[in-house]
Amino acid sequence: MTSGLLFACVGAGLFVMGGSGVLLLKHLLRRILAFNLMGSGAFLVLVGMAQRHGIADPVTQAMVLTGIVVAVAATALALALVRHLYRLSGKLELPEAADDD
Amino acid sequence: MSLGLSFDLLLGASLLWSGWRALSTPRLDRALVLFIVFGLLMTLTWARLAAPDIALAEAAIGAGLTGALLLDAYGVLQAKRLAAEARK
Amino acid sequence: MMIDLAVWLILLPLIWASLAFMAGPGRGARLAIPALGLQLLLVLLLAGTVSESGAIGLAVGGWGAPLGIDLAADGLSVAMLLLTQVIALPLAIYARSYFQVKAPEGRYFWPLCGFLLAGLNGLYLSADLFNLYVTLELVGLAAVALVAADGGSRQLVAALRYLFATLLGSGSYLLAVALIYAAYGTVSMATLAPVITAEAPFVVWLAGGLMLVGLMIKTALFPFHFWLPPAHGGASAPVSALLSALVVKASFYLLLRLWLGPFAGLTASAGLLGWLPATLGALAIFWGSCQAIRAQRIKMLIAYSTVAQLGYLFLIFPLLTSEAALRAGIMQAFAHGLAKAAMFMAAGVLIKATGQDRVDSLAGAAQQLPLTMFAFGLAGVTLTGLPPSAGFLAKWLLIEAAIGQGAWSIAVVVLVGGLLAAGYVFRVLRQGFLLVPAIAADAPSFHPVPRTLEWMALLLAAASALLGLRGVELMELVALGGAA
Amino acid sequence: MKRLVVIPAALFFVLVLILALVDLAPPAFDLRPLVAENLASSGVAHPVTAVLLNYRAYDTLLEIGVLLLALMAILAVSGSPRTTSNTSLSASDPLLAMLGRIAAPVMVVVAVYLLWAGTSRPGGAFQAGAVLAALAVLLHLTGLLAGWQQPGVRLRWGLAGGFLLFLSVGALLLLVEGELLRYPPAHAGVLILLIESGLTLSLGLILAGLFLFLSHDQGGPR
Repeated sequence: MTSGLLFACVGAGLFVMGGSGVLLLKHLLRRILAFNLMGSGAFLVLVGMAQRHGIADPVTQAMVLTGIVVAVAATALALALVRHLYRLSGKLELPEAADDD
Repeated sequence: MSLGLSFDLLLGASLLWSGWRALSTPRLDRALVLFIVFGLLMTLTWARLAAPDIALAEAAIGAGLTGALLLDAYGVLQAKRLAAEARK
Repeated sequence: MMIDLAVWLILLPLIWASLAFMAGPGRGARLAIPALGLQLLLVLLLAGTVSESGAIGLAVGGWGAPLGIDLAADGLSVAMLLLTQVIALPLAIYARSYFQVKAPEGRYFWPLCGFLLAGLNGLYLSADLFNLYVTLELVGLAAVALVAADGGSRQLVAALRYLFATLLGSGSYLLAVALIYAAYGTVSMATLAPVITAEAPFVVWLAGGLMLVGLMIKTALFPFHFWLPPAHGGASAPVSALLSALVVKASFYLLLRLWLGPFAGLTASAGLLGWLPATLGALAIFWGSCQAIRAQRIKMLIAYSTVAQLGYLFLIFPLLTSEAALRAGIMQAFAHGLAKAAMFMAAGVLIKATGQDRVDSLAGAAQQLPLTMFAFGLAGVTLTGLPPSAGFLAKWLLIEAAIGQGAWSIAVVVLVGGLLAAGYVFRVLRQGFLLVPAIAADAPSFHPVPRTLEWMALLLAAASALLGLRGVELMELVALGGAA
Repeated sequence: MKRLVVIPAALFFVLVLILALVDLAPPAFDLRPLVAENLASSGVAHPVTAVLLNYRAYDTLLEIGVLLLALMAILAVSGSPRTTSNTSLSASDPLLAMLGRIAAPVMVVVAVYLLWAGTSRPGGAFQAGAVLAALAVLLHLTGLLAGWQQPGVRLRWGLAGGFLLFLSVGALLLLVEGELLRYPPAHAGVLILLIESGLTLSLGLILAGLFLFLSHDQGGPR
């Protein structure tokens, strides 16, 4: 087993952990953490699998650089929404069911 | 088993552990610290995967900026909570 | 030379969006509207080129796939580009008057809207799986920002729900791209299409499943629709129109493109797979329509109607072996896009005029705002699928394709769905046209509304109702070089 | 309730995924030789930079767009400008202020080095921009730089300038060379350096803005 393959498997675990977190966690800041874990997991699968035979692959590395920037953009937007919601309502969780009217 | 691979195994296990704890630990401040630790471990992982560019970006943006954003948000939320409790 | 047109469709909105941002909050309408006119011209020229000489492709940076990123425009892409620009221009004119009256919501509307349109155009033109991921994020984040812009806490909650749903969707898509790269070493659709066969490794099936689920979440297909009604129902009217008419179509288009393009080898070998989206689509039609019939607020009614109408798009998946089903899907995308934009725009006028957004408060609206109620009615005709509207043509094509392949159940769903749509459309029309306020003193006072708002809603509604007469040209375009 | 569905499904999925990953055959295509062959005409010597700013420069262009979009989204969400009282500079520790004054020039030098290094080894506009952003955040924390509210016209030009420069170069090449972002090999190096310099400045401002626009927002629940 090469380090590439090993970290790809770790990445799979992180992705699933983060994805479940986004679905299950109530606290909004935790959900943002979970989303970041999910992203990191996908990046590890991308680079790890491309390098599973031990040779570095600049294409996937560049893609992950792009991905990291997109992830930080999404995180910043999410935090802006959460902070503003807290300022308006004092809440850090989403209400249970979407209200109809 | 080579030294490199055992280090990788340890690193992979710590990644999963810190990620898990960041989501499951009851205290939010600890969770944020664990998340920043997770970012630093990711930096180390990228270095192990011969990806120094990503390691630099992860350290600066992933762990650094994201961590700062989260801590700042936490600080504000905490200050408000304390102020609200003091008023009661 | 002609293919440059396609690239400008991506560059132009990026340029005017950045300039609008530099010009400052609230500015940009005077730049955006002429630019959108130019974009419409470009897309018409592009449609002409494609129908004359077939699909075109281009290699960004001159490298070509698999090293570089390829763009491609075939009939399907051009049809979606056309839909986007056709709706965007009247919508922009509408938004300009709308936000003049109510300034703070629109401070960053123009730059955000420009990035959104650039993302949509980029998505329809891209032939590279990773590049598509970036365009998906561009579209998703812009849409969330538009929902949240200067809203109250209810809007923020809706935006957050939408954000997490869309991030979950694009996250699944990204993992799928990683798996595809792991299996084949490339993300170019043209390179992948011939090599993905029914004997593909299991990872590729997983990737296909992840993309399917991710894009279904982004298209708000039942049971992943939970985020749509509050987001589309809660945003300001121009944003609701943009989101319901265009944004949800993008992820549907991508799903269709992947289904027919790179993953054709897999989807052809698993014949029953198409029934999964179709079943969910049928459920969406029933669930969405019933919720729309029950809804109290007019924009929620329209938003639930979107959930239902999106269902029709997914009914085509088991029938895709025939070209007719693809045409039905695209016609439905046009019919719903035009009609839904018109409906949200009309709703915006009604809300501005009455200051309320309850269906019950519309009594007497037809006397005060005849143009708007007429627009709403025309759009309703399209949604119910009465001739000669585009909705009628879409449903006709769909039923024809279904019966041609012996899929009677789909034909039944389409017919019942039309009746249910008539139910919620009639609820609004009855309030607006037939009922008079119980007591004269109780009548809601109608504020004057800029005429531009009414005319733009009517323009799109009329287009949706009359497109059925000119559907042949559009169908010919879709057939051209479509589904590589 | 939801847990009972999500957790078993997640465990099952991760197991299947890992099993599928472990016995995957080598891919049919390999881009590494292509990247290496064309490196000479790409204008840079570092393969990752070549992918980022030449082979797949279009991705990078859109990605800067996403970042700029996120910044505008934050401005749009954070509400109308309020009173400026809470952004006045806090009286800061003199020691911290001194640290900030010493660190500032050093970090600028580091950023320029990273930018220049990116052409031949790890580094480049992102990393350099991140260092500039870190500098701005540091100056803010040491009290030398106020939190930002709504950006003025000069700041807006700085934020969007790098993206617009990248866009203009791409569009110019479309007109001159016939393809978006197709650099003539002789000038590729200069053009990429030009783009990267613009990006460094704008990325520094945008990344700093993500922090500073958010952190000015200190008001409590109303």
